[in-house]
Amino acid sequence: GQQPAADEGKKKFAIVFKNTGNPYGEKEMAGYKIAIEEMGYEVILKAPAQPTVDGQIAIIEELIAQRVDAIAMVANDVDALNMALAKAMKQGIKVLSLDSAVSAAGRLVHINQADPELIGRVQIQAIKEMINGEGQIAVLSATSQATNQNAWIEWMIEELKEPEYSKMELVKVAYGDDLRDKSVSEMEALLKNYPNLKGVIAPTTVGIAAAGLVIEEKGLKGQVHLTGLGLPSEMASYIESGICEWMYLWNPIDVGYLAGYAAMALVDGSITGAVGETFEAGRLGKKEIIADGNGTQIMLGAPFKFEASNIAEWKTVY
Amino acid sequence: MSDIILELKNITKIFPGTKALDNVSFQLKRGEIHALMGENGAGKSTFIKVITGVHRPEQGEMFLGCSKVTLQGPKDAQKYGIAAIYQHVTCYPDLNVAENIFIGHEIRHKLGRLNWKEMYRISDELLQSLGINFNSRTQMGTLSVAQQQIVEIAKALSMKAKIIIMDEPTAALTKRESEELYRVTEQLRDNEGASIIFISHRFEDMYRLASRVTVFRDSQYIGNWELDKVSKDDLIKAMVGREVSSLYPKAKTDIGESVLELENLTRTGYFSGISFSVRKGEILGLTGLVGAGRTEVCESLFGIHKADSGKIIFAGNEVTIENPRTAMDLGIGYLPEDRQLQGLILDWGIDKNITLPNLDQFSNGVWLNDQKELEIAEDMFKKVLIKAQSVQATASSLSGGNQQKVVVAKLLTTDLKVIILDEPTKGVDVGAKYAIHKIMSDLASRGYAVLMVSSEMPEVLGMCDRIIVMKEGKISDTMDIADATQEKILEAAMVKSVKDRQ
Amino acid sequence: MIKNTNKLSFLLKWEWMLVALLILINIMNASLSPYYLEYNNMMSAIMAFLDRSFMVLPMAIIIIMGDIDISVASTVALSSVMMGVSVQNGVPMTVAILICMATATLCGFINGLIVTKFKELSAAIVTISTMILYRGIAYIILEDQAASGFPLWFSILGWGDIGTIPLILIVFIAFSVIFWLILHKTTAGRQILAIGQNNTASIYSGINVDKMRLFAFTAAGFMAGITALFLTSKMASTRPNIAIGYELEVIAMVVLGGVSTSGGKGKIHSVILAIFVIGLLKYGLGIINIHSQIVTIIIGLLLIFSTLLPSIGQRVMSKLKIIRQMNL
Amino acid sequence: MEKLLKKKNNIQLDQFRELGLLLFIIIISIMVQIRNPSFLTGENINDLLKNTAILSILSVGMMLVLVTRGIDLSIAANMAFSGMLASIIVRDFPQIHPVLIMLIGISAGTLSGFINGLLISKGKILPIIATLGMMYVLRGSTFLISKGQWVSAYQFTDGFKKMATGTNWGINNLILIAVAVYALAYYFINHTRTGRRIYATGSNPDSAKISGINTDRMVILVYSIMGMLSGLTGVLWMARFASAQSDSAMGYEMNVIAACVLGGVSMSGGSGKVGGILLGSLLFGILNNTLPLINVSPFWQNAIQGAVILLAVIANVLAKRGMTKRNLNRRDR
Ligand SMILES: Nc1ncnc2c1ncn2[C@@H]1O[C@H](COP(=O)(O)OP(=O)(O)OP(=O)(O)O)[C@@H](O)[C@H]1O
Ligand SMILES: Nc1ncnc2c1ncn2[C@@H]1O[C@H](COP(=O)(O)OP(=O)(O)OP(=O)(O)O)[C@@H](O)[C@H]1O
Ligand SMILES: [Mg+2]
Ligand SMILES: [Mg+2]
Repeated sequence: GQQPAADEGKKKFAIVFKNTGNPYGEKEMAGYKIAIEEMGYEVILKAPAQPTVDGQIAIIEELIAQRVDAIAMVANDVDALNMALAKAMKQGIKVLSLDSAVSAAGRLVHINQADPELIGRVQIQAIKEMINGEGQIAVLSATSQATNQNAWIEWMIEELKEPEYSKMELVKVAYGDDLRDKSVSEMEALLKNYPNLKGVIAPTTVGIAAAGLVIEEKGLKGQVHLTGLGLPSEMASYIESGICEWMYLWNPIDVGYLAGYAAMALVDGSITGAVGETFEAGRLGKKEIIADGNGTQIMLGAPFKFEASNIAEWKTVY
Repeated sequence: MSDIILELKNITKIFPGTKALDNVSFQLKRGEIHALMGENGAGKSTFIKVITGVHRPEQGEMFLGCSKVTLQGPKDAQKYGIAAIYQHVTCYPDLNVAENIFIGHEIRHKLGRLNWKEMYRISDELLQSLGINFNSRTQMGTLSVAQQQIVEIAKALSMKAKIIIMDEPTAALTKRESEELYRVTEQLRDNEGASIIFISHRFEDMYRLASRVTVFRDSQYIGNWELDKVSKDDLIKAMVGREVSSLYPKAKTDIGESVLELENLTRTGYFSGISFSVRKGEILGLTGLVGAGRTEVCESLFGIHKADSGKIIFAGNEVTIENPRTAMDLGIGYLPEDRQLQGLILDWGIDKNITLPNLDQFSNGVWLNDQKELEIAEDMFKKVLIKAQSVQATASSLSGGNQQKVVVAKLLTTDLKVIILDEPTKGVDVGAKYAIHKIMSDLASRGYAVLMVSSEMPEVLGMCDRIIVMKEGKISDTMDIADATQEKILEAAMVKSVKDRQ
Repeated sequence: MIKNTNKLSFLLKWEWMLVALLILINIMNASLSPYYLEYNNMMSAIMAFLDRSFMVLPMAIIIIMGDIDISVASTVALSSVMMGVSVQNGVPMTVAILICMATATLCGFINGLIVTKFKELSAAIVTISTMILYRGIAYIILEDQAASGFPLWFSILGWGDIGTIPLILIVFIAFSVIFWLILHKTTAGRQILAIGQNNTASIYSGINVDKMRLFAFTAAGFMAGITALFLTSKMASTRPNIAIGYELEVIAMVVLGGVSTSGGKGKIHSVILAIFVIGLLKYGLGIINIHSQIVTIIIGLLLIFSTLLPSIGQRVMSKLKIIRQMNL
Repeated sequence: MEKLLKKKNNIQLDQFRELGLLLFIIIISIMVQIRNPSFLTGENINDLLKNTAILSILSVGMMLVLVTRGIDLSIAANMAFSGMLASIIVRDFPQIHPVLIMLIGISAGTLSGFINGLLISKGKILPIIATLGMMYVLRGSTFLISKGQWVSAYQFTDGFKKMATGTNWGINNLILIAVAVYALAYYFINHTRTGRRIYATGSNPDSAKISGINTDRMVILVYSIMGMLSGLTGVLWMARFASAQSDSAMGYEMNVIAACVLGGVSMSGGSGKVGGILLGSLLFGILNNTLPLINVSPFWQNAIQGAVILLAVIANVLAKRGMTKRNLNRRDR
């Protein structure tokens, strides 16, 4: 087909999130958009209606057809997108992942919101402080195959091996599948099965909100402690009421923003995704590419701690 | 006050492709039982549905008493006191008998709550007055067709209608039940002052009940007569348009060796200890009261439901009949009782219906051959004298009798030795009845063994060589046609059950 | 002859509606996006929606027979997982493919067996249960793991071409022809239609209804296996949650293809047209970057209006017919 | 004598399904109780009923839909839509009384159901297509009205949340609402003219028309009721979980249909009982509640659920067959 001349020059940057209707994703895409538009390029924001791999593959095909310059993926599966992304890269499209990674073969570089080791360890440290280093704890996760969560839980288990946690016991990892109803009944079952449960870590926003809801409903505030990862807006009421003293999360806008600058750097050739390269990431300053297994990644920074004192200013942001 | 309670003038009703009623007029007098007759497809049922507001005619007027009325739907007709028992039972199989009777005109307490107690009471009363002894809480779907028909009658009675229309109510009934129905119908006329339109293909019904008769032919009005002033032959001529010599054209045949033999066939709860044999060239009648288990025996022979014990011997060998396919491959064909549910695919054309049981005949085992199929179908279409627009007209657009002929035609495409016919002329007009009887007789003379289930006494006596009477799942009598009389058959069919009731 | 007395009624036929719709969609897409009509793009679009379309063919047969199979997507998951686990444990790829197909066929066979042995149960409840069960077994096998490690040649299924035509398209055409012939040209097809129209009458006409139903459900299993092969190849890995929600998409395509869900009516070529209508519409809206939720709404409206129009048209037609007869 | 017997058997056969289910539920309960004594505690039963309330309310509507030979695939989408609408209003106008907001949600749900009914009765579209189409439309619209955002716990008013989480006479509101819905449904189905006519419509639509029943109106009514209950449960869902997402209750329609069929509602129309679906939903609820409770691996839960449903329906058929056989033997002649 004939292409309008104006289109030729204007570079197109796409971001693909897991699914629509997820405020966290909306913020990540918003951050990406800010970065791209700061430099005056065109941005395409996409997400399948359902969080499925084949939905994302179809979108990648559509983006290849439009000859975009870069695709930033928030993947629904580590491996399953590789073939589609390889096809994109073969056509000269720069591919990177952010937040939820694709495996090294399917990307040039990954934007890591925070170090999984750090995220895992910090949550155990938090719960230890809340329950005074003694008692049973449990984890309420998302689906049993969520890559991020599973990586973090592995690091939690690693951290628990340290001698200072000898009086703490991880009794169960439950899966609420990021469904409201299931998360609530899983949480209820935890409390019934382990009447002496002292703390719950929920490294997912639906899970942590459901856990907060159950603790509030059953009047267990102060007896069962709660921490984890969650959106400030979802958790504001539980942090304000003290059910969850504090929790962690990074700023999804920043994750998207950093991905935007990384994508532009890849497209203009100032980086190739190799270890040691550096680039300017707008208001985030200078960033460096570091190793990540057999791939490379860019770290955003440490997770942010949300507590009663700062939640009010963040709950309206994301 | 006028003598005429219902009058229809110049009614025309058109279905896409068919003119079902063409400028038809009709008068019903107060307090009379008026028979409506005509061949299958003459438009009788359509006419009834115009009166009850189910169909709206394209042309014509309707008068109730002296006032002109226009019906917007069945509801209106009910309001004017018109009730109907339709030809094809219109019941709710999932609801119980009382609900079936009262749906549409439920009895309610003051605040709108349903008055179940009253409804059950009245239902039980109605059923009792019809000589039926099942409970009004019985689920409709578990009743036999005939029993359902009786519930339909109870339903019409419950409406306390001034005009009651019965479209072939006796088609599924035996002599005894028909008698009950006559009694009730007369009671309605005499005690309730109702006027009744009665459709039937049976002359006995009409002579027994009606005082006047109207005849339709080919969607048109032919005429009406006082019954005592018209002979049966003239009536037949009016209906068919030509003379029909005899309704039972049974030819004498040489009866050969036995083809199908049953020994002690039993299906627990349905029938037990059934032994008989059907011979080459013979028409064997199987009769009895409704629910005697005749259909069940036939279905076991055809592999629909396997019998629990006993033997089936076919052409000298003991056989197990797994399913209808094995039966047909052996050479046993069955014309089922309920043509709409069991016999036809209503949405399909006549041609495809006819060829369905024997697709292999016009295919090389796998691939269909449309041309050959059409030929076979055309052939059969002519053979059994189906009246329709074309061989491709859908079965649903045919009248009852013509539908039945299609089902008969289906049987004839297969290469058979034994033909089982379950109520083959139920609801079939004189012309078609004659045609079906003729086919039966021909088959017998060509050496087929025919087993006919029928509830119609004259038919059994007129067509069969031997008669078996069943009563409550057992054979109560077997007689040769020479010894058979109506009285003997009735006695064999009923006596014990009468004793039981005392 | 009632048939074809009116030229308009011929145009009102479902397949022509779909053809018109398809042309309309192509014109719209081509005018909205300069990339749409490019051969390569068109082919990759077709590759993207054909994988699940294999299941549409047997589903059409099953729905025509008056049944339904809700478990097909779970069958895909279970057979794909079985294949993945086999490969991971060192089974040669060719054997793993056989395992995949055998598993899928077995799943379908079990459905068919239950449905025919327990006629009191509707196919819906049986396959809802096996939908949960089959995917459940897939979860038991793989838990939270993904199975990968497929050899490189296996990816040809999902991504390869023969000449310039995608392999998947060729396979799909082959299966379409087979199913079309079965339904429209063989005695078995006639029997399938008869069963859908009137099960009881079919039994009385000597059709072995049980055998046909068993066959149809088994075929659905088999075709789910084919889908599993292509889908797994496309992703080069598998998880228990693969193909989630496909059953509704498949059913949507069948009904848009004019197959009556009350049974007895349907045409394979209409169903194939429907696959392309939905697939190309989605793709076209995708490359002009319409939000995927709006695409969802459009598909919903398409489903509703494309069925509403003919139903209104039919009523108008029969009115017209009566008026013409009046004037005769 | 024989007739008397027959009558008794009929009643037994009719109620057999419910008895079978009840037995099944009791057996499962005993087994679970042995494994984990905290199952039959007041608190757990309360939780169980609370979590089953929404499913059981929806089953009532779905039963009526199935009775008229229909199906409604749009209910979960309708819940999300109505619930999201209500949540957005709470967020933006917290001063509005919660009950009024609930009414708005119910109205939105009813309207969607009404459209379904209209498409199916007047438009002559098959229920499965009409509601599948509506499902897509409603899911998309939910996203549009929410602009992809969630409504979070802090944005809900306490009054709104109390509708689902509060208690009256010591019993949770959800349970009370479910009880009320069931009482109304029982009365409606068995003691009103319209209720019976719905069954007649499903049992034989052609006859119903001939009997003067306005079948179109029945169909519209049934889908509107379904929509109304979806609206109600949609609002309750958001209030219960204190969060509104556009993908809430995704796929929930399958659970509801499964619960109905488990409860003996025939997919081919005409039959279905309030008692049956109550037990059907309860069995579903018990499975969801007990599997985590007896520490079954999450990876096994799906398979167990599927197997239990399959076994339950098959066992029911087998038992029913045995019963029929016994009856036949008894009336052998
Ligand atoms: N719904 C319909 N659509 C199209 N044609 C119809 C319809 N109902 C009846 N017809 C046609 O109208 C004509 C009259 O049929 P009708 O059922 O009134 O006959 P009938 O006199 O009652 O016959 P029978 O004695 O067999 O019951 C027939 O040709 C029939 O095919
Ligand atoms: N669906 C059913 N459920 C229970 N019993 C039935 C059912 N159908 C028939 N029966 C019983 O089985 C017995 C035999 O019925 P069948 O229909 O074979 O009798 P028939 O002599 O052919 O009568 P008909 O003239 O009504 O066909 C009767 O006692 C009847 O009440
Ligand atoms: Mg008639
Ligand atoms: Mg009979």
